[in-house]
Amino acid sequence: MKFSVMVNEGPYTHQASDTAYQFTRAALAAGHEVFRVFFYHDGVNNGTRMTTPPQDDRNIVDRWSELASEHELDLVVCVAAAQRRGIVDADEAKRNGKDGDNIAPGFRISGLGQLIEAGIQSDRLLVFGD
Amino acid sequence: MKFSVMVNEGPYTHQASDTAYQFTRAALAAGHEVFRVFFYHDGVNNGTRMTTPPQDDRNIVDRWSELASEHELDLVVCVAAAQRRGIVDADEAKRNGKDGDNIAPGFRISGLGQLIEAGIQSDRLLVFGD
Amino acid sequence: MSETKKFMYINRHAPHGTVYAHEGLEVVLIGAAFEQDVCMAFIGDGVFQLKQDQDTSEAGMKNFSPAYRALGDYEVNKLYVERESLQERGLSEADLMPLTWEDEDDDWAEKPSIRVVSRAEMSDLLEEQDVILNF
Amino acid sequence: MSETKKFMYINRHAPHGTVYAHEGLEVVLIGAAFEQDVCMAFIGDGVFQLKQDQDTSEAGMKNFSPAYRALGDYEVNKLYVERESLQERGLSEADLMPLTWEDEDDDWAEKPSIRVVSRAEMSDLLEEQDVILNF
Amino acid sequence: MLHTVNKSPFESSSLRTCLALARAGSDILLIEDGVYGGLAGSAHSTMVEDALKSMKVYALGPDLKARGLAEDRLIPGVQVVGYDGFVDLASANDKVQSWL
Amino acid sequence: MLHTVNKSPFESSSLRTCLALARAGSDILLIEDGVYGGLAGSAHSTMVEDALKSMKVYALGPDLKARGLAEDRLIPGVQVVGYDGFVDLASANDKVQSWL
Repeated sequence: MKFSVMVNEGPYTHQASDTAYQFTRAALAAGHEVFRVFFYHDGVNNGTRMTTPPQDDRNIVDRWSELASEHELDLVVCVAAAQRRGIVDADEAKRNGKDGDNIAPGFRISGLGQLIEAGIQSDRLLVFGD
Repeated sequence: MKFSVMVNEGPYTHQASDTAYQFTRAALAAGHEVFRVFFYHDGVNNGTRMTTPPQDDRNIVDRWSELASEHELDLVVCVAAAQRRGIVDADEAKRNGKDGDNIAPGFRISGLGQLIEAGIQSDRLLVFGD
Repeated sequence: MSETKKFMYINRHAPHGTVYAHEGLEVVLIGAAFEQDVCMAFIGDGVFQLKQDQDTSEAGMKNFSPAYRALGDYEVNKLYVERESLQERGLSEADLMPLTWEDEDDDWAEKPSIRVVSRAEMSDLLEEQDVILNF
Repeated sequence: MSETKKFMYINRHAPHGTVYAHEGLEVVLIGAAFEQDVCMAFIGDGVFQLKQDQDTSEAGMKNFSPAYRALGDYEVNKLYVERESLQERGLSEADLMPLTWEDEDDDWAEKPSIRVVSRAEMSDLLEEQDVILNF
Repeated sequence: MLHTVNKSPFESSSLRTCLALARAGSDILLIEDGVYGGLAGSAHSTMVEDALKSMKVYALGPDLKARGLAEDRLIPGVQVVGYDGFVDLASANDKVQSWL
Repeated sequence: MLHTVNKSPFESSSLRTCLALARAGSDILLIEDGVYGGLAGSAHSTMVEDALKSMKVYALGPDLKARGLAEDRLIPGVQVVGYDGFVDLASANDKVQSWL
C-alpha cells in the first residue's frame, strides 16, 4: 500500500513529528511504500540543520534525515510555510537575499502542489499535527 | 511601572507574538518601562532573520527588531529552547559546530536565569503563548 | 492514475488566533488547479472563519478573509457549514459572508456556495470522501 | 530590590504530547538557584505530569519524569495538586510519584512534597503569589 | 488579580478552569480566540454571565474586530478595551495570570 | 474509516467532536495525549463507553506507557495497538481523518 504523511508541527514542541516518524518507520518495516512526507505549518521547522538537542534526547531532525537516506524518502518542506518561518535552502537564500541557508540533509523545499499530488497518488494520506 | 513580557510561540502560527508586540508597544507608549522580552518554547523562532513573509503581511521578526532599536528593548532568546529548535548566534554556531547563524538583529541568546531575573526585577510579568 | 478523487478540507479552527485557517485556505486555492472533486467543511470553531466584517487592522495582522470570496472563481463552490456548530456559537447563516459562484452550465447564474447542513448530513459527507485534510 | 518574591509555576499540560511540561520543569530547576519562595501547582491535565511509571522508550522520546524527583534537592518542596483535577481524571494520590524532600530544620527528616489541595485552596494560593508562570 | 484567557471556550477548557479558580473581585480579560467567550446567546454564555456577578469581564477590541464581532453581540456587562486598556488593567492589578 | 484523536478530552473538544461525527462501524484510534480519553472512571468515560457500542476504540500502547497508564486503567473494550497496529488500521480502513 502507498502512504503519504503530512507533518504540521515543529520538532519537540508537539509530539506530532515523533508520531509521524514512528508511523513512517512502521509502515516501511511492514513493506509498505511511503510516497512522500510533506511538512506544513510549523512542521517546516523539522527541516533545519541548526538544532543541537541535549545529548540524552532524541535528535528529531537527524532521525528524519537518516530515514530519508536509508529509504530514499521524499521529505518536502512547503515553500510558503518555510518563508514565513525562516527555513531556507541555497536557492531560496539567493532569491530572498539571505546570507545563508539552514535546510537539513534529505529535505527539499517545494510547493503546496506536492501535497495535493501526494493526496492523489497515495492510497492513504495521514496527517499529524497539534 | 516596570513590565517584562514572555513570548512562548513562534511567529504567524499563533497570535501570541502579535499580542505580545502590541502590548509591549502600548506599554511603552503609555510611558512604562519594559525591562525585558523573553522568548521561550517555540517563541525562540521569533528571533530568526531568515523569514520572508508575503509582501502584503506584517513582518513579525523585523517589527521586534525595530522596536528593540527604537526603545533599547532587551530581547532575550532562551539558549536551551533555541538549541532544540535551531536558532543560533555566532557564539552558539561555533560552540555547536554549525556552519552559520540565523539570529535576527536586536535579539541575544542567553539562559533561563534571565527569565527569573525578569520576574524578580519587574513589577509585572505577562506571558503570551498558545 | 487518471482518476478524480473526492477531497474534503475540514476547517475546525477560528481565524487569526492561529494560522491554520489561513494556511489551510492557501492549500485549497493551490489544490483547485488539480481538478479534483473538492469541498470544504466548517465544523466547530471553523464556522467563525466565514463570519462577516472581519477587520484585522487594529490587531496589526493580515486580513485573509476576503480570499474566501475568490473560492467561487476557482470552482470551489461546496462549502458545508454545520448547523449545530453555528447554533452553539449563537450564530446564524446571516452572520456568514455571502459567498457565491457562477454556474457556467446555467447561463452563469450566480449561486450560493455555502450550504448549511446538519451534523448527520456532515457525517454522511465525511464518509463519501477519498482524502480528508484537517485545518 | 533585595526582596524575596513568591513564585508559582502552574502546570496545566499533560507530559509528552507537548513540550510545555518538560521545558517548564527546566525553568523551575534553573529558578531554584535564585532563592525565591517557590511553589508549583498542578491543575487540569497538569496532574498527569506526576503519574508514576512513565516509560517513553517505545515512543522514542526522552523520559524527563525522573527529574521531578530532583526537585526536593533543589528545595522546591511545595507541589500543590488540585484534588478535583485528579478526581475528574479517575486518579488518586496513590497514582502519583512519591516525591519527598529532607527538612534540615527537622534532623533531615524525609517529608512528602506533594500536597493535594481543594480547588478553593488552590484559588487562595494563586492570590498569595507575586509572580505566576503557566506551563 | 488579572486573568487573561486566549482560547475559545467551545474548543478548550481554559475559560472554564480560569473562572473556577478566579476569586470574586478579579478582572478577566478575553484576548485572541478567547474573545469568543464573550458572545451572547451561545452554549457557554451562562458561564460568563455567572462570572459577571462577582467579577469584571473585558474583551480586547482589536481581537473582536478581527473576528467580525460587533459590540452588540457581547454578553451585556462585558467591557471592550484596547491595547492601552490592557496595559492599564495589567498595571491596576497586582499580578497577571495567563491561562494558556 | 479510521479517526485519530490526539488531544485530551479534559482540555479539548476534539474527542467529543470526533465521536459526534463518526458513524457506526468506524475505528477510533487514540494517540498522543488522546490516550487519556481511554481512562476508566473519569468524567468523560461515558462518552467512550457509548461509542464502544457501535464502534471499535483503540489506544496506542507506546503513548499509554509514556504516560504511565497500564492497560488495566482503560475502559473495558478499548484495545491497545502498537505503531504496527496503527499502520494496519490505516491500511484496513479506506481513509483516515485526524481530528487535530
